Amino acid sequence: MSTMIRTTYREAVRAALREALIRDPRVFLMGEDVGRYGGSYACSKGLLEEFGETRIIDTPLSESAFVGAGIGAAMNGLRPIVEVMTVNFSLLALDQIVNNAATLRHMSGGQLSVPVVIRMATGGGRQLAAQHSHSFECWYAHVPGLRVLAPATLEDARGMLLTALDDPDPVIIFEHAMLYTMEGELAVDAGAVDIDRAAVRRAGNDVTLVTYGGSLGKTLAAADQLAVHGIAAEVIDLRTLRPLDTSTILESIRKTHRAVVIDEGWRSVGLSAEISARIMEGAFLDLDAPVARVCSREVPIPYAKHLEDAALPQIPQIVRAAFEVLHREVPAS
Amino acid sequence: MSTMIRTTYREAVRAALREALIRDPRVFLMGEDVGRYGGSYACSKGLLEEFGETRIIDTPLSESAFVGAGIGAAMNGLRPIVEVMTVNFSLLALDQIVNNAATLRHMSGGQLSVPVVIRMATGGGRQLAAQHSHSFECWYAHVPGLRVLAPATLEDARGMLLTALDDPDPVIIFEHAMLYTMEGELAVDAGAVDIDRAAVRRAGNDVTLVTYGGSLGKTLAAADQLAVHGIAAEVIDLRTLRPLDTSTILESIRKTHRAVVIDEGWRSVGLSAEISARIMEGAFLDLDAPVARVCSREVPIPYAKHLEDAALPQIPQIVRAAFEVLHREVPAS
Amino acid sequence: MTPDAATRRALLREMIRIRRFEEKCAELYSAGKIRGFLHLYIGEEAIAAGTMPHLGADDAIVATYREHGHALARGVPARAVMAEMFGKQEGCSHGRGGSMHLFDVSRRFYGGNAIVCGGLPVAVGLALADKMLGRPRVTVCIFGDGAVAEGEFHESMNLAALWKLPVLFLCENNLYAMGTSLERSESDTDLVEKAGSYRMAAASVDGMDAAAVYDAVGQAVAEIRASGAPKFLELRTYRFRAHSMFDAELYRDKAEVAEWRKRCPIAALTAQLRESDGLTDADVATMESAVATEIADAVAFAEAGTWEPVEHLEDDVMTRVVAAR
Amino acid sequence: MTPDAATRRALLREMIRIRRFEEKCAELYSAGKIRGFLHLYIGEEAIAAGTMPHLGADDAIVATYREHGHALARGVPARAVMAEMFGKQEGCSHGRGGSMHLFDVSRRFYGGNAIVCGGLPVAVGLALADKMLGRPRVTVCIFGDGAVAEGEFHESMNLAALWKLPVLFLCENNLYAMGTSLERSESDTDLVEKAGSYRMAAASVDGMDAAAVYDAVGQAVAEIRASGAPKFLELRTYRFRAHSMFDAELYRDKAEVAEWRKRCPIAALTAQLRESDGLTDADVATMESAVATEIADAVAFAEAGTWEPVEHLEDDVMTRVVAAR
Ligand SMILES: Cc1ncc(C[n+]2csc(CCOP(=O)(O)OP(=O)(O)O)c2C)c(N)n1
Ligand SMILES: Cc1ncc(C[n+]2csc(CCOP(=O)(O)OP(=O)(O)O)c2C)c(N)n1
Ligand SMILES: [Mg+2]
Ligand SMILES: [Mg+2]
Repeated sequence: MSTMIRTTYREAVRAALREALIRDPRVFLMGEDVGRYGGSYACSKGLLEEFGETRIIDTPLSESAFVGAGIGAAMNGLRPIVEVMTVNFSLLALDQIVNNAATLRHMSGGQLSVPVVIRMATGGGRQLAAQHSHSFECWYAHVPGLRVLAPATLEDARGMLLTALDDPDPVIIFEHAMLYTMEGELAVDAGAVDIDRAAVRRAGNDVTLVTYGGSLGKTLAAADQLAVHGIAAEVIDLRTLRPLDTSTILESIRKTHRAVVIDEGWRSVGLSAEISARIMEGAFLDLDAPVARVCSREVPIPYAKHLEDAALPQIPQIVRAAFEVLHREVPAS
Repeated sequence: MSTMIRTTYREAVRAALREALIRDPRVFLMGEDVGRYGGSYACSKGLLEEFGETRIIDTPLSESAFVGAGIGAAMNGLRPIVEVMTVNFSLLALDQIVNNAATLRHMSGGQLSVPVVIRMATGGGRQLAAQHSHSFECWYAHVPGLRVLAPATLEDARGMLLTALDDPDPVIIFEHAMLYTMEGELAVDAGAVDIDRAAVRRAGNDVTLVTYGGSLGKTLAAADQLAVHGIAAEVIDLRTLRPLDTSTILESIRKTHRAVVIDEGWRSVGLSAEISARIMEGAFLDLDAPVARVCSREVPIPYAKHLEDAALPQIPQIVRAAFEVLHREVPAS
Repeated sequence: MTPDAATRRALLREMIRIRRFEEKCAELYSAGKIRGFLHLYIGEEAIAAGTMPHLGADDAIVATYREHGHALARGVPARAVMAEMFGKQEGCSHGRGGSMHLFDVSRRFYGGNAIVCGGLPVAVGLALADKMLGRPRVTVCIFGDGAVAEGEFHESMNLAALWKLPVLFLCENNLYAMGTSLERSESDTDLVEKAGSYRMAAASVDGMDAAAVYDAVGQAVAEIRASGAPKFLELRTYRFRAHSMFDAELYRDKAEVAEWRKRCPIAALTAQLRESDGLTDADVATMESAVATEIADAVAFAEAGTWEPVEHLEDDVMTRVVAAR
Repeated sequence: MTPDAATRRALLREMIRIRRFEEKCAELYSAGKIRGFLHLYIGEEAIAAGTMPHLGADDAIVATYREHGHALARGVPARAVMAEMFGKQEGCSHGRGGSMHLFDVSRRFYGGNAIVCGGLPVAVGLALADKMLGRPRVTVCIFGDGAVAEGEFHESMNLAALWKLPVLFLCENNLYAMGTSLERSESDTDLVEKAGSYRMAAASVDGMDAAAVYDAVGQAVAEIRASGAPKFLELRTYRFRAHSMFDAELYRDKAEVAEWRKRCPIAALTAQLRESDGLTDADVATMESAVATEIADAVAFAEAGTWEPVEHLEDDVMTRVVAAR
């Protein structure tokens, strides 16, 4: 086993950015405040000093144009990493992502490649209120032509970017804003990781908990609590939101016969619905209960802490949902 | 019964626009080419002449600003009908719709109302290729604070706009571009319609076909074919995509025990998944087979007719899916 | 519209009020009472103070996430603003909005928008309605220099000019959008010329001089009221503090900040009033103490405020809730 | 860069080629061979003809849905263009794109974009890569007057000027965006001034005069190659036909169209070449017959083309397809 170091998700992202910039001269980083400011989440701190202005490019507030510019540069020999500060602002660039990045290869009859990587922070939890707490991963996961990643661990924060850069097609990476300060151990030689398969983060036979990104921690915590009650939950981290690795989920369901999907996105017409539908389609006869969903409440996320907490998925709800799909009485807590 | 006239969906939309403009001086229509050009789908032909430049406003190509202006005008005493030519271009206005229209009421603690109606054409089927054939109804149906309508009949084309204008909150209306030429009978006194409930468009006991908008016609045709094989399909037209009327669907499932969802949107992470998940959640023990989905293939919609046809849901696939959920052998056709 | 002595004293009082209010906010942020993003207006007070006196009860304001000063100067009670930042339901947005989303529709204060440039189209629409309804109102739309690069700026400026709508576009040019300076953001940093390219009347104003702001905005509002046509004002200013509470300020020199601090609008107006209008230490002390009382009251009000019951979470998403059947 | 006699003849030949090609397209549309949206360039041929001769094999073009002329003038074979409109896999986009989405990457012809203004950011990016890689290439970005109102126009112009990127922004101002005239769309209809507000070099050109276009574009491309900085050209032109095959043309007078038709770029250059360069009826007949042969060949090629097998539908969505397990 390789030596481990203590690090953070933020540092892992930065290390990945550095490695990408070092190993391939075609790679550059572009976005609002990635340079002088050091990145709004400090992921690119120090990179301007190390790599200079031609590789670390501060952009004006022009989401559509600089994302589109990343697409054009990718079509013309470079490997841009475009940072859209947060998913909230990515709506302004959605036309470029959908109608150009995702579409050009197919629409040109296979002539074009758009190897752009677009990173953005996502999610709520920091009392940033309605316009700054969105989770639109599901929208991107709906679009053919995109690959959509959600690193939930240090390994994936470190490795997914590198794999994404090797992809000839556009890749969108969602980094949950609450994860940046997450600490943990990471192998010193950590590098590119597989991005095709979901991961079983905890094995168990009683119920399958399917989640991704910022909700993985809460889900693992819920699994710990379930264990106290003698329930062995299997926790699946989707990792890649498009294309979905249905097989890993179905294998688990065939063992546990029950599932809860945990998704910080709003419930209606989101990712949780797709997981639920696929489980029914692929493992109907194996299911002992309908798949349950724990999602954000369907409101613009409010500022006040207690309301924000109530709006986002929380550990007790996950635990409760697991009890319910097991048809067991929920213990008074 | 009231007298019927022969008319088209396009004429029904126009009649609704006219009535709205006549009955309420606060109503105005704004959008690209709604005036002099007569509307890109001719829905507003003649209205400029009748109502003048202050009520029928041609806008520059500035989707974000004119949709935002509709939001502002709605906050300030008017009842704007904003026409975004097609859903394809609405991506450019999505930030305004999500972060302002849908959000302001809640975020202001209930102080604000945004009674704007935003109409747009949607869907494929006319060989307009990848950038002009989108179906993003599912994205709008994901957003709390919006009401989302999909008139699939002449009555609804005529009536939903009027009901929408009485709504104190933002309403998005999707008119499938293939429907404009649809002919049929409409009561001369047709007017506002309920927008809270799905409609059973055909009753049947064997299988429930759930659909909306441009796919209703295909679904009814499939039901006809199924009838030939002795299968009585119940056809549900969702009508309102947010909030979804789950009850009407579940009532049907409790009778038929089987369902197919037909949705022109792409399959993954779309409306069909939500319907499927809700059926499982609400009628798990009633289901004799997993809910099936007939959706668009996950490709940017191609230009060539045979490829476009292959990409969009078609009648034979609906028939086949119904046979499959009935566990009956699909007849050779 | 040169402000007379009484008006200048009022301007000073308002600026001190905003300054002390925000200093208290910073303190309360460190104490964990205020959370989320907090963007301070310190250094830029002259603009809010000089603008709001010209607006009538019927005029409207659309602002950004850096809007405490505008809200206070507009007359949104300090209590309601503070309670909002505490997340209490007595807040001006019921505790749902926080610092970035102050609303007070009774005072036609329409936010508080955290999407850069997101308020501009809305301001255009407010003015469009006023024009269509024949109401002689003005909508003031406030935004930063960073917003100028956004497509929505372009679209909104064009619509307002094309349709001749009564909007005052008020650009607070504090030279930075987070860490990005204007010259790294705009190929043409002359914002007045830029406004001219929409055939919109425009002028540049010293935003560190409350009297100059008062003068220029007064004139602009009068022009808009008379003509119905929009106007653009660039207010040259500087924020003395970090962009938000998370900003390490790596992008600008301490010396530059120090240089601008010398132009503090409060110090400048105080000096000028002392010199020419006999402002005394006692006068200043009176102002400060009134302000301190008001702020202490606001904090106490916020502290005493209540949490909106969690059961209300889904209220006011839709007005008309469809009952499940 | 005044074109010499031979060049002017070549310009005439190219314009005739485009005109006849599109007349055939209109015919084939009525016959149901071409479907979807079809936007004809008839009347505007001088621009494509005058522009493309200045571009080297390494230069890039980004166009709109009204791009048959640009594709043909760039050297995309008429066969491939026609087959594309027939939806055949021998088409330049494999039949997937149709009239609005012509691609030929071997000729650096990057579409064919049906979202108004959608190509501008992409053009900026192509040029950005060229600059970063130190390649002395030019990207020509073609769009209509209607695009100027879009936010992406503003953002892209600013980025190109700010970063000094080798883009030629070529605005085909045919006075209308569908049914909306420029004066109903822009508060300032002076597009050269508008470009100036980004500190971008700009000029206005008579787009009905192929020699003038040739001259202006030649100069602009040379300037861009020398300086690396972008330039904006407004080409004043007019479309003789409807916006698309669905347009009833309610928004403009027949008289206005008739007036502009008198300025037909083909007729004008023909007359001029007759007068000053001894162009004969026989010369014109030769050109026409060569063009007719080429078009007949293209149609035959398209007719003989094959349908992409339906099983290929999902090809080329993603390069790397993950096998289900
Ligand atoms: C569309 C969008 N992009 C990015 C951000 C993140 N952001 C918040 S404030 C800001 C800087 C804005 O600068 P400016 O407009 O000059 O206003 P200032 O903060 O200086 O008052 C940025 C980039 C945002 N809120 N919205
Ligand atoms: C973003 C967007 N909005 C609307 C449309 C519909 N539309 C297609 S062409 C067109 C007019 C564009 O006019 P202009 O840019 O002047 O080009 P022209 O057609 O005159 O060559 C419009 C409104 C579109 N394709 N994309
Ligand atoms: Mg600023
Ligand atoms: Mg035009």
